[in-house]
Order: sequence, then structure tokens, then C-alpha cells
Amino acid sequence: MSCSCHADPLVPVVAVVDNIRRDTADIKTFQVKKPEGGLPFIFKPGQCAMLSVPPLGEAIFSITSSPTQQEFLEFSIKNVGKVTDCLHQIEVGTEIGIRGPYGNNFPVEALRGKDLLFIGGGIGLAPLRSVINYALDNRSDYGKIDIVYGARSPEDFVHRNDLYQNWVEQADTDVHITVDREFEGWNGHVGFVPQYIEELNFSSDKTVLVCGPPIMIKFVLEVLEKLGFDQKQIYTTLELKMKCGIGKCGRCNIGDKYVCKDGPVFRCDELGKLPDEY
Amino acid sequence: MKKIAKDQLALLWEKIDQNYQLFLPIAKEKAVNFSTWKEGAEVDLDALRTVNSPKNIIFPQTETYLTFKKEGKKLGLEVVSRDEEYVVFGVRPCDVASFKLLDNVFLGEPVDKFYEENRQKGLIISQACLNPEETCFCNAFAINPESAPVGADVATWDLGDLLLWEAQSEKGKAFTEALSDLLEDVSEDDRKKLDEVKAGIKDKLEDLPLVHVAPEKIEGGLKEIFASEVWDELYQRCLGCGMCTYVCPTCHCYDLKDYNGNGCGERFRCWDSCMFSDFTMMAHGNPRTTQKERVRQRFMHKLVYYPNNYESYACVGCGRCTERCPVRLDIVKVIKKLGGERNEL
Amino acid sequence: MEKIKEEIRQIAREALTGKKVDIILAWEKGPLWYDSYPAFFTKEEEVDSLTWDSFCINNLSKYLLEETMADKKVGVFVKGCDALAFNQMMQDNRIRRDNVVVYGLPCPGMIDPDKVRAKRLNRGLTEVKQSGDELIFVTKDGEITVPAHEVYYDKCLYCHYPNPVVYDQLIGEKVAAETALDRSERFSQVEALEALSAEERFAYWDSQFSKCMRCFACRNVCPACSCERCTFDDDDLDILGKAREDSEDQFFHLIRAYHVVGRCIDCGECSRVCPQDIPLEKLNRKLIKDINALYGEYQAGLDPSTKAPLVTYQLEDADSFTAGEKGGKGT
Amino acid sequence: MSVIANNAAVKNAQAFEPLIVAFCCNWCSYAGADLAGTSRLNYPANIKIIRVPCSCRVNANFVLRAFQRGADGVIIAGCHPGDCHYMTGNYYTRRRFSLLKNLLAYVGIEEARFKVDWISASEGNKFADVMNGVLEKVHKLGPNRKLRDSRWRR
Repeated sequence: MSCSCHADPLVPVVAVVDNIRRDTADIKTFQVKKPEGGLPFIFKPGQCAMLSVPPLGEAIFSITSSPTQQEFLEFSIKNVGKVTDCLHQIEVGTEIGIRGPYGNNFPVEALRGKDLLFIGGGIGLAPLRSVINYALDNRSDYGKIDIVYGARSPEDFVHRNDLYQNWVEQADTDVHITVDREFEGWNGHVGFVPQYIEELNFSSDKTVLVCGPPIMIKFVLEVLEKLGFDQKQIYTTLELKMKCGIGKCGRCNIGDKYVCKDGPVFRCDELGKLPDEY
Repeated sequence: MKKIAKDQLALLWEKIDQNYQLFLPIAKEKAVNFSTWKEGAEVDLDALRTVNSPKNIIFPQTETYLTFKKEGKKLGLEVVSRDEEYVVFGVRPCDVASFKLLDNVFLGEPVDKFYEENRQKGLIISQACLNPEETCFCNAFAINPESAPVGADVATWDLGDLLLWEAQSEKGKAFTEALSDLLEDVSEDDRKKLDEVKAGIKDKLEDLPLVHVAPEKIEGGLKEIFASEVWDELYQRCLGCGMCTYVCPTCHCYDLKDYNGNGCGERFRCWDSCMFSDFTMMAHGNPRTTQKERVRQRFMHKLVYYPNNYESYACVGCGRCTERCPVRLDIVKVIKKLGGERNEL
Repeated sequence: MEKIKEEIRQIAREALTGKKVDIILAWEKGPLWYDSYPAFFTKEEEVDSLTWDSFCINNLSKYLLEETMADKKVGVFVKGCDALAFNQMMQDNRIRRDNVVVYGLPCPGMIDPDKVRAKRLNRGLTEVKQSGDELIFVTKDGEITVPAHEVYYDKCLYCHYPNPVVYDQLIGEKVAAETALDRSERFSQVEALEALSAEERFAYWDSQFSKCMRCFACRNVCPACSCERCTFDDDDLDILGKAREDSEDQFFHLIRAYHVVGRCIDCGECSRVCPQDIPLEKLNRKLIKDINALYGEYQAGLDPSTKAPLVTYQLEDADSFTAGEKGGKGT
Repeated sequence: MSVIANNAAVKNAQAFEPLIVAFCCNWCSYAGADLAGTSRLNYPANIKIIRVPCSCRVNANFVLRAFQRGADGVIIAGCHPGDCHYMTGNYYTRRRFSLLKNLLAYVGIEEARFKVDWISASEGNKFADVMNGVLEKVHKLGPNRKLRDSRWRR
């Protein structure tokens, strides 16, 4: 057997789940590293990885930790299907398979010197968090950072520590949090994310990174347009069914692009060239 | 150029079989498919097209590539080693052309090493089509059925009781050399006969009912064709089976699945079909909810998306879908409906 | 059939212009001689391409599933076997009768293109005309006349119901219901297999099933396979694996056949569409034969108000396992 | 791999031990099994009993899946016709599995590998007899390879 087959992009390597944190009732954040310690691979903010839990198969997740975190990868995973359900049941120390990184990334180099506006909804904060932490770890490279985050209820917030502590404490960084409707004991902002963006009336010279449920993205884009943002200033991520991660299996094909390879990050003007099938 | 009498072919198979896994068009229970040769196998070199295309050899319908074993929290993964070297005999020029289209996908970055290895281990022997049938339209994709196609290591022509043989690649030459005791040199007469047969092909092609298919006549950009009203009508009769995608030599969508074999198991790659309702089904919904979107995806991919990426159509005009689709929703009808037809030749 | 074709077109036009229906389900002709396929007509002017010839094999009842779900009025043309399918789908509550106008077409039989090719009649063939019990193949080099039964589908030769058993309007004259072959003979191939040893039978079916590509054409074309979501399609259930593995092929075919027990109208569409020529009718007919033997003669699709054999029972039913082949009485 | 390979080697070295899967109705044959046990009637340990609420809960998938995953024989045991806890369940069982039994035989599965029978809660003897009968016949036939998934490790 030639050793070249080990390099096949479809073959995972073994990694170990080092720490598991429960964020919400159905979201957990997993820290994953090589059995001997360290990252299984080098990646950039916005990229994804395929996690395997044999014999149930694989699923792709965005890496929520920043590349500046050298000890482990983090994945925030919502329990929605067979693979995620299995992941939610495993204990610390369990070995899983991992392969990656896949897809393109947020253009962290090109964004240097710019004011950044992150807009996240629900679990959609996961890929953004990678960039946010990257930017904060290289704070002097970037301008003002605004983070708008919304969830259905206060119980549905992911990465609470970041939202309430780590990010707020940073210089020139504002976190704006909202929930969909009134809740007892909730004194913060109430309303959907798009409305909140409109209320906050951001100046249109910022670069925007959006991720969340498709319906939220749709309305956020409308509001941003109203506020005078150019499509070229807005980046978002797409999510389609993916299997191979290398742009061949055809599942995430949309137009002449493959989300797993040419995405998941798209600038909105490029997204406009694709058929509306996502 | 070499030749071999057709009644000597069994000796040839036997000889090749000693060193290679040999795939031939073999009839089994009424269906002709490429399968491994065994003595007594019913080889059918006259079958114009096999049911399953030879795609099944270079990109098998099911291919196990990983085994795993779980013990407590431990996970063991092992890559499955590949098969021996093989020879495929009797690949038609359209099917040879399809290999290049699959190569574009699988050998593009990041390279699919399993596929690459499969390709490297294979030797392709083509067989020219001297009697194309009514469902053939390879000429629409500039494929010459009588030719020695690019991508074949050896090209052959069936002249009734003779098979003419020409090595094309270095690999093909070495292979031919190793079979020299069974192959003899052709005579001037044989060459002449071949030239005559080849010359006669053009008329036969022009006589075919689907000769006017011309995908390059399709007008409009990606989004225009996508939004065309044609799809509203075309998809209606589609039953949503996956036959067209499975018999198609250029369809390459696949799935990766695990088999749970009681504590240990394996992961395999298998063909999948964009015609199936669950193809794009995710936990939070399905972006292609009706058969219309699925049918559109398949043909947009073949006629627009793939050409945008690789500058050729993802169809070779083999006629399998034309012959097999239960409701005759084949690519010819789609191309024509989109305006891909020429009036004169 | 030419005359009937004109009549069909007229009916279709009138139904559409009179807003009697929103859609007409019929057939259209493609570029090849055998190329008649299902078509959906919504406008009067489209009806000119409607066809009716000896290649209209597709059963249009299958499409009623989707269409009536969308709450549309549908006019559908049915042959004898399609009418059985229609009734079967009615029995399964898969069609809303109020939404459908059924136009019955007595069927002389349909031509099997494979039989035409086997006779090498397809070279330069442009048209096939019907003349009584004979068919005239019009080729570029002249006309060839062939007895119709030589090129009809096998299933047509056994067909006992060429005249639709259900319709709102019948078009043309009824045809004679005598079958070209003895109807009981349709089980002869089943009997031939039954006579073999277990090893021989397994070898036979193994080599048949192992050709299967799992394209699901047999399922999707079947009027009895009318579940909204097939259990095989649910990835998470993992009832049927996706691998080409003999046991998965066997599993699929046995369950498919078993799932249509008592509802299979024996239209043979599954075998017709199988790209690998797996004789699925030999599985279906085995089950039909056993139903007939154990629970009395039954033809699915004949009467939608009856119950299919597997959703009912008789106290005195025989079984095949307690005392020999058919013995055993219920208490 | 070595663990599995060793197990297989050990198994091969021993005499053939058939694996029989028996789907038993909760209201009769499952109790029949109990009775057989408490009456110290011998029935072999390599019969794996799966309790079902009624014999008609078993569907054809279950039977085929058992064969796929290593069973050498499959038994369905329900209440005698007329005695169903749910009034009519086993009448359906009777029709369904009469046909399935014939179908399995038709595709070449030896008839002795699939057995349906009626065993009441009081028929501990019959339970043991039926189980032993199937076991004996299957033992004679040898290991089942038909319908077995080649990837399954027993």
C-alpha cells in the first residue's frame, strides 16, 4: 500500500475531545486536539472541519476558536441530527475523527485597519467568533469593533463568557445584545436583530460580517442596504448540506460554486451572481 | 498497427487476465455491463453501450476506503488498500471522453487520491463505434466515434472477423509489446478496409435522428437559464428516480456513509443522485424542495455550471439516459427545449 | 389509433377551454419512433402535440398523486392497466376522486421497443401504424407488416383488462378482452422457479439482484408505491444502506415486492423500467399467485371499495407454516 | 483487527453454534418461554428472544435484518388464532408471514430457517419443542450465508 492514500483528503485523523461546555439546552462547545496535544491542522478564521463519530458518519462544522488559540480547536454544535446527537452524548476523553480545514475564510488580511461590524444570530455566532477573537488578539490591526448578537431568549445565548466579559473588556469594542421578545428578568434590548441594527444606525463605512439563520441574514441585508452599506462591504457564510468538503461530491453545489470549497464565506455582491437556491 | 483474429480473442483475455484484473462488456441475465472476465464469460463486443457505464470501474458505485474500530473511548482508523492493476477492454469513444470529464473533477485540487490511484492502475482499451445507434449523439460534443480517442492507451476497431489494434500511450505500447505473440502486424489491405469503414461513418452519423442536437446554441447566462420557464414544464413528468444519474458516465455526485458492523465497521463512498429528494436535505430544511429544482440542478450542472468551471459540457452523448429514462426526460429533450438545436449540419 | 388521437385532442381542448379541468394528463411524441412520454397540458394550443399511439406505455395515474395534492382539477387518460392503477390508488386513499376526470381508452396493446430492435425493425424506422391485428412499420426503405402480438409487451399478451375498469367518459369502442396467451400462463415462469432446488433459486435471484444499481426506478414508477416519503429515503433511519452489497440488494428487492403485496396490479412497469432487466414481475407474480391460492382469486385495482388482502383477514384463513404447505385452520 | 480475527478463528475451530432470533409475543410465547424456563425444560441458549407486543408487530424488515446481521434462523411466535390480546393482531400475522415464508423460500432461503408458530403462555413444552426443532434443523443446514451482510462481524 502506497502511503499516498493516507494523504487523501477524505481520510480523517484521530483527535480527542478534551473539554465539553454546555452553552444552551441544545448547544455544546467542544474542545478538540490531537491525542498527543496541539492542533490537528493549521486553519484560518471562517474555515470548517469535518468531524466523524463512527459508525454514525460525519458532519461539517465551522471552527469557532481563533487560529491564535494554539492548543485546541473549538466547535459549538447544536443537537439537530444523528451525528450531532452522538456528539452531545460523548464524554471528555472520547476519540473522534477529524479532517480539514475546508473552505475559504474571512479575509482577515484585507480587513486590516477597518472598522468591523459583526452580526450574529443564535448558533451563527460560531464562525464569527473565530474572526472576532482573531481580531481581538491582533487588536492594533483593526479599528472599532461592534458585535451585534441576538437569540430567541436569554437561555439561548452561546459563548456567554465572551459576550458578557471577554469581549466587553476589550478596548474600543462594543457588544450589543438583543432577544426576540420580552423575558422575565431580561433588562436588555428586545427585538429582532435586523430592527436592532436599524436602531443602532451604524455608519456605513464599516465592514460587516453576518452569520445566522437564513431568514435573519435576508432581513439584515435589507436593513444594511437601507443604511447605505455597499454589497462589497458585507460578508456572510452559507450553509448547505456538505459531505466531502473538497468540492466534488456535489451536494453543496450552487451555481458554478461549491460552498464547501469556494465558500462558505461569500461577499454579498458575489452571492448575487449565484442562483437563489440556498 | 496490429491485429488479432476475433476467434483468437479468448486467448488474449486469458493472457491479460494472468497479470491484470480484466474488465469486459459481459452479458449476465440479459444485461451487458463491464465486469471481470472469467473463463466462459459471455463477452459481448457488439453491445454498443453497456447498461452501467465504465465509470463504475474508475469511480466504483461503492468503494470502502476506511475501516474503524471503537474500544471504549478509543478510536482506531485504518485506510483500506486498493486493488490490483486492471485493464478495461471495449470502452467506447464517448465513455473514454467521459473519463476526462471525471478527471477534471477528481484530479482538480485537492486531488482525490483514491481516484488518482484508481486511474493510475488502469489501462484503457477503446473500441471504435462503427455502427452508432439512433439514441447516439456524441457528435454534438465533437466526439468521433470511429476514432482512436484521446485518453485510451490502446485503440481498437472491430472489422468483422478482425480486430485492429493500435497502441496510443507509452503504457499502451509496453502492454502491446507484452502481448506480441498474440498480435500480428496489419496488412495494407487491412488499413484500406479500416479507412473505408471510417469514411462511411460520416454518412451514418448524419443519418441519425438526434444529429441536430447542439448545446452551444443555448443562449443566456447562468441566471437567465436558471430562471427560464422551461423548467416549469420539463420537470413535471420526472419520477424522481436516480436512473439517469447512475447510468450517466459523467455524473459524479457521491455520498460518504458508515456501516456499523458490530463494534467495528467501515466508511465507504457511494454514488448518490441529485434526483433524490433527500440529496440536499439538512437538519434545518431542504433548499431544493420540489423535483423541479432537482431536475434543473442536474441539467444546469451539465450544461452551464460544469462548462463554466471546466470549459466543456458534462455530457458525452452516450445516449444512456435517452434510451433508459422511464419517462423519456433525457438530456436531448432538455438541450432542445433550451434552444440547443441547429437546423443544418 | 389515429382517429382516436384526434378525438382525444378534441376532448382535451374542450376540457381546457371550458375550464372543466386545469390540467390534462396525456402523452406527447418525442424525436424517436418509440418516444411517447407523459405530458401535462394546461393550454388549448399545446394540445396539438398530444399523441396516442402504440408507445403510450406510461401510466399517467401515478402523477395524480402530486397533482391533486396541489388542489387542481385534472383530466387524465387511462388505458386498461392504468385504470387498475387508478383504482388501486383510490383504494389507498392517494387520489381525490372529485378532482379527477377520467377518460378511458380501450387499449389494443403497447409495443415493446426491445422486441422491435430484436427483429431489427428499428433501422430507419419513422412510424408505426396499426391495422387490425397487424402493425405496419414504416421505414425509409418501405413498409413491413408484422402481427401485433409479436412485438407487444408480454404483459399486454396476458392482459385481461384492456378496457378501463373505471372512467367518466370512454373514448372509442371497447376492444375484445380475450388474451393472446392463456392468462394462467403468466404464472408459468414462477412455477418454473418453484420447481428448482433452494440452491438453484438462490443462485438465480442472487445473480439477478446483484445487477441492481439501486436507482429506484422500479419503486418510483410503481402505482402501488405511493408513500409520500419512502422509508428507504430516510437517511437517519438507515433501513436500507446505500452500499452495493448483495445483502442490501436482496433486502431492497424483497421489501419492495413485499410492500406492494395485494396492491400490485401486475402492470409490469417495474420490470419495464429496470435498466438492468431484473425480472421483478416474477417476484410480484409469486405473491399474487400465493394470495390467489391461500385467500382466493384477487385482482388488485378492480374494485376500490374492497380491502386489499393484507389489510383484512378471514377467521378460517389458511396459513403456510403450521401444517405443511397450506394447512391449518384458525380457531 | 487482531481481536476480531482471533475471535473468528476461535469460533471457526469450535463446532457450529447456530444463532436463532425468536420474536415472541409478550402475551403468550414470551410467557411460554418463561414457563419453559421455570419448568426446567431445556431450550438452547443460542436462541435470542426479542419481545414484541404482538406477533403482528414484527414486519418483514425485522426478519430480513436478523438474517443480514448474523441469524441462522428466525422464529416468530404468537398467540393461537382467536386468542390475540388485541383481538385480531395475529390474523394479520398469519396472512403476512404466510406470504413472506413462501417468498423467502422462493428466493432460495431454506424453509427450515424461518418458522412461524402459535405458542400460548401455558405451552412451555411446545415452546421448547419448537425452539429445539428449529435449532436442530438449522444445525443440520449449517451456517446461513444467504441474505447475510458480508461486512457484519458476528
